[in-house]
Amino acid sequence: MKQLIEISKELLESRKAGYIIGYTEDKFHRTKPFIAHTTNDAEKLTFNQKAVHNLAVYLTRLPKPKEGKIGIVAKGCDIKAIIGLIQENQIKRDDIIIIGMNCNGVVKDINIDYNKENSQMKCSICELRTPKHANYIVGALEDFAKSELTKNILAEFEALSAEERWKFWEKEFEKCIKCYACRQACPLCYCEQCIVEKSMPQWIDSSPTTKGNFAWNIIRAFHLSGRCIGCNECERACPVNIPLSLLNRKMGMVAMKEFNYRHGIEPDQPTLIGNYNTSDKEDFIM
Amino acid sequence: MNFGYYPGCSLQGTAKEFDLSLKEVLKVLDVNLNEINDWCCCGASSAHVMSHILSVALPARNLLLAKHRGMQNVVAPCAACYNRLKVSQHELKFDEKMRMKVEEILEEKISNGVEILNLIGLFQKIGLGKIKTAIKINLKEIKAACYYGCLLVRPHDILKFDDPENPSSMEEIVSIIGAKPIEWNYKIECCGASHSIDNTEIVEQLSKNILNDAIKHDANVIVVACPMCHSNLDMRQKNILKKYPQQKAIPILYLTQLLGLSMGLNYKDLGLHLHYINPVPMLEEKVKVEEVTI
Amino acid sequence: MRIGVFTCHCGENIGRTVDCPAVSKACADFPGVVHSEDYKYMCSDPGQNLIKQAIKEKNLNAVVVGSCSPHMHEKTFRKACSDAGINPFQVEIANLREHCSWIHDDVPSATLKAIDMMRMMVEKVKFNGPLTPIRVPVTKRALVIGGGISGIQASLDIANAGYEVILVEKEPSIGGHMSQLSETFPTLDCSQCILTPRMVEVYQHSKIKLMSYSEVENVEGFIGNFSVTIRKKARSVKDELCTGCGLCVQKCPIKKVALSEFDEGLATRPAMYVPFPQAVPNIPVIDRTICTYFKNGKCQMCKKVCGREAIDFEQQDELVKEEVGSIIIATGYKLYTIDKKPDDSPIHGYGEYGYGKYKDVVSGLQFERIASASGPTSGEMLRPSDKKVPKKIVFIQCVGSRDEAKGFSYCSKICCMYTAKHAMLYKHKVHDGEAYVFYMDIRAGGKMYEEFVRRAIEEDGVKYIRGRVSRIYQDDGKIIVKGEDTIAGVKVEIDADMAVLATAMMAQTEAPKLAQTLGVPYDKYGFINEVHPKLRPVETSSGGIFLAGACNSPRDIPDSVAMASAAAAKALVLFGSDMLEREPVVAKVNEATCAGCLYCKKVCAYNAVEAKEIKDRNGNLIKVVAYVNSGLCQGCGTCNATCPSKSVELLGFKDDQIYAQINAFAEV
Amino acid sequence: MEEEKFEPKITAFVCNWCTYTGADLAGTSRLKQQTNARLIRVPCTGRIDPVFIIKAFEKGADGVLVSGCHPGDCHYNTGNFHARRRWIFFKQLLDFVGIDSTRLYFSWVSASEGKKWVDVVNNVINSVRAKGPFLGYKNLNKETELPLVNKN
Repeated sequence: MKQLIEISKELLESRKAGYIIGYTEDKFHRTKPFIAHTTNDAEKLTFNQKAVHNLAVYLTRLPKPKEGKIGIVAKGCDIKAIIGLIQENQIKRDDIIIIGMNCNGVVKDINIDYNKENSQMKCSICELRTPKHANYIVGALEDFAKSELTKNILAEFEALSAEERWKFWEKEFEKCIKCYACRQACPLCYCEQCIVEKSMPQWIDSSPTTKGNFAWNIIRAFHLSGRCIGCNECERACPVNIPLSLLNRKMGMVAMKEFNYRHGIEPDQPTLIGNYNTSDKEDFIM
Repeated sequence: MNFGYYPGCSLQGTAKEFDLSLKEVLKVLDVNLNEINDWCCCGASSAHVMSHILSVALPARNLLLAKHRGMQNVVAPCAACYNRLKVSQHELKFDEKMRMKVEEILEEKISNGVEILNLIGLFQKIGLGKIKTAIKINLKEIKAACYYGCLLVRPHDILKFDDPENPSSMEEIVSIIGAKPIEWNYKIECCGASHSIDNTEIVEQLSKNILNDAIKHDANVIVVACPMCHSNLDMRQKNILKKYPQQKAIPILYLTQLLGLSMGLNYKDLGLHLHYINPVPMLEEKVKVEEVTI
Repeated sequence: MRIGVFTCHCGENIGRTVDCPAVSKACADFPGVVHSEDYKYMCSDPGQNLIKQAIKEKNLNAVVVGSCSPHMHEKTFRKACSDAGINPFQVEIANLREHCSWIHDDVPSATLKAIDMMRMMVEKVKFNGPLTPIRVPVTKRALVIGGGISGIQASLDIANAGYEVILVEKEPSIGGHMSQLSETFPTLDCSQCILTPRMVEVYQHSKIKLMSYSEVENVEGFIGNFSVTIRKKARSVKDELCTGCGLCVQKCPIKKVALSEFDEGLATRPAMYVPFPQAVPNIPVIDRTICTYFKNGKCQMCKKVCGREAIDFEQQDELVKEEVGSIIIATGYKLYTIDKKPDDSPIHGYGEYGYGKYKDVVSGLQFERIASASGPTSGEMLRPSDKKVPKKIVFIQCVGSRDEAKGFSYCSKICCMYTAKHAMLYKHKVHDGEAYVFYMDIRAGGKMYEEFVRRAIEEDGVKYIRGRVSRIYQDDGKIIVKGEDTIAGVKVEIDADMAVLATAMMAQTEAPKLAQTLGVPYDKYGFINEVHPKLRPVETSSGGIFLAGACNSPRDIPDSVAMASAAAAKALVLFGSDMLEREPVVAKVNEATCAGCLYCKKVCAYNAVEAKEIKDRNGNLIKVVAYVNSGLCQGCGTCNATCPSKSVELLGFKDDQIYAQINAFAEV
Repeated sequence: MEEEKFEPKITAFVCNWCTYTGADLAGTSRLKQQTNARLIRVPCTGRIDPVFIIKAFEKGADGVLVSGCHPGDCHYNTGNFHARRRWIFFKQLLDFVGIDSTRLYFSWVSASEGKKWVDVVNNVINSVRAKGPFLGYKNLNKETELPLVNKN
């Protein structure tokens, strides 16, 4: 990680970067988000296969530095979120310095060490092990046998009847305690006031009733339709283990199938929602 | 380049020279034609007056055969064949009932998708540029009256080929090989083909008008892309000359023959000896065998 | 909240299938309702008075009326209520007639539905809140685009009403196609003679600012407040100095190079030219493409002879900004020229007619020039090729019109008439000549039109042949016209001396571009669309922009003039008030919660949403938010639905209003 | 209640310029239809937020119909295009969580299609009636003791 630290030091020293959003290791050997303000801080920066968090989430949550840009350590997949934010006028490319990390896959749970079996599903289908759009690219690629997706979860799930699907989600959403960890962990949930906090009218019951939970989780997924970049942080953050990625992946499929679109690939790419095509499909409209 | 090939009856009989010259020319342009095996009548002239369904089913069968051979496109040099194939394809596309009937007859689902090309369309596909490069002989003395007749360009909403009232695609080809297409008035007048057998009177009258207008605008050859046109203007010309002594003769060439000449192919290979009005004297006078750079 | 509910029987219309008294009674128990009654005709004066009365007595602050469709009487009831002191936007209509009584038979269920509908509206109105109509000032000046007869008429009408007009014409002179015509049907009076005075009037009118040889470059703003950029093309002549003596034109040595646009290419014009003698303004233009000075810096003859030193070779295009409140489009038409010019025309058939190939096959407008006293033959009937008098002439109608195969499917409307006129003019000048007309149908709808055509046939002996022409070709000096007579069912072959093609009227080539600049829709032919074909024929879908003449569809002179006056009237209605009132149904942004993702900006069809920077005292950027320009906002609410945080709301259809409706239906 | 013949509740969100006017036309032409639908008028389909639809279901609708101008006819030029793209996602999302196409309907009905409107409405009502009440939400309502729905 020398390279990472050197680059960071240089950036901070020269004040090219006001601070750097990166990872560090705590005393339990868990890799965690860490903001380096000084060159000493920079010494603490690290990157490894436990560097799970998508740090892009902090770009819209932290105050802008007094001087210099925001430096950020990012995996290829995380950068999609950064590009997404650029597409949605949340940040300017020139205001950030991306230190892209060559990635050999990350672990499901930061409390355990990495091995092929416990790598995240997104890693098994990763196309961005070498980051795009980065100012620097750091670290070495080791050959990484993609653990193939064992089964197509979506297809399996869609085989169920509408009633069965409803039952499934009823059971899942029952658990939801409306802690909004999913929202907080999501790099693309940057609204100052989330719709769920809007009363007058209260579109979504804020009380954790199954009904309100349905509304919340449906709308959350809908607001991320054509925007979710699949970092899966929401699901990881969920304390009651609702399979949120199922919803997100479904919407991702729709974006792919109907519009051949993925969010966060190119900064100047027009967004899906907010644009239209006169030939969009409408076979479902009477 | 590869094309499917539907010769049709004429090119095996009265228009043998058309078939010959086409193949010779394509050889030079290294384009191969894959003949549809076991092709049958296209339903022109007889079928489509006797039985509508038959006139659609016959071409449909040929197109199916082409599809089985995995052909993207089929060249039908004979304008009548071209016309029938196109019309049939069109009807099957837009007439649900008809399609079902025909599918029943052919015992097979019909899927349009084979592109049908007439002679000119073929050359356009090959690319006029490519043809240009194959030119060896100077034809600048040749003043050609391009005669389209009816089947090549009509009905326009089905064929969608060139301007039905004032076509010009043949002139383009003729001029790129260095011959001079003339401005004349009868390029799409009726030659009477449909009465070719039963009422030669009419045919001779109509054909004579066409020949005369060409001669009047001092053409030294009439160029055609249709066996029917050819037989009427060439074969019938004999009688016309007999009937009207003051009438001048004018040779009738297939577009492919003219192309062949410009490529320096020999008369025999192009079947120039198979015409009633012998073009050779004219050609010997007009065609200068010298290297050209176009 | 003190809500009054009023249920209308609409005579029997609602009463028959909806038990109005029951509805009224049910409504009385809705929370917030302090008054409920039903009446035979709520829209009638007594009905409205009931409402006003109730408002006063029970001091209501919101009203729901159960009646016919809001599209019928919403305005009526809003008016009534605001007269009685309620904000008009605190009024809601439940559509008990079109959406209930008229579509159901079963009284009980219809009544239940009616009650639901009323409840939904009662709940909605609770959240309406007062709104004030948006008032925008009106700039009382008009821009008229196009100086043909339509533009001239519209300009004069508006100017004579006392308002300023800017008349923009792209050619060096106004007058348009009408100035090219010889005589006009059905009266056969000379076109120039009736037009020229109008042109002069325009020129001298104190309220009309004439900008010839100019084009509209850009238009911004909205009804009542357009700001227009006009390109004044370089004339190379200082118009303020030029007296129009015409010496420069006489002396210009480049005489024979350019074909005269005005004479439809039948004559030539100098490099320094005025389109025609009666041109307005009578100021020449240098055609820089052919002028020797501009080509090789020599000559300058015009400069030498000009006593006023008005010639200015260095002159540049200048961009002029104008503020106007209304725009009238009167760009007219162009005639379809058949000689293959695929580039500037969507169709290019009819090569078989030999237009452009044979000199003696001419278009309708060319024939006008030949017949015109001011034309190249000074009115003598001579054919272009050899200047001989054509003894046999053939007129062919519907060339390009009513022809789906090769032309446009529409009818050009004027050809039947002007062909009859042409034939007549010909016969009047060549008494022993033969005139043939090939036609499909004769469409002579209009005052004295049919009579006119009959006159051509019966008195002047023009031979009308019903049928199309297959081809025209030249045969030793003759123009051979081959066609068929579909009535006699025979082939016809006429060896004429000349043929005149009544070619289709088509949209100006630049029309679509202009339409885009103005943001008005146009049809597939490029004609500008009216907003309603029957009831709003001179209005476009964008407020304040009106239509006149052939830019909308083929039209003859009387129709164009009528339309021009109508458009002028529309503009004047606009100018009648100082302030413009618009329904306040517009979007509003809550800047506190807006995250500035600007998806709303992306979905807005009117560019009404812009990014707005919020800065602190020291000018440091705090954040970027969306801002809605209520002048441009049309109130579709797409932004509202798109906004993930609901930070933009559409007044009149706010989330809480709709929520209340959804709620009210369910809680039965 | 339960014994009673089930009558579905249909909430319909319609745009002011095409479908609402089309429905007016149905009225003026006295085209009879069933009484189950309640219309909510919005300026444009572009205004229709998916939360409306969820809320309608929450509040006991057995079916929801959304209708507006045909593509190209939108009074606001592009509103319905943006709406359509939203629906492509939302429809499949709802289907995914178990609110399938037997509950949620979309249609284009122009101001001149009074007849079409009647057919659309009747079809929706019939197929929802055939499908039966939407218990999914109704049970949740019971669970959360919100006012019971559907006891007309």
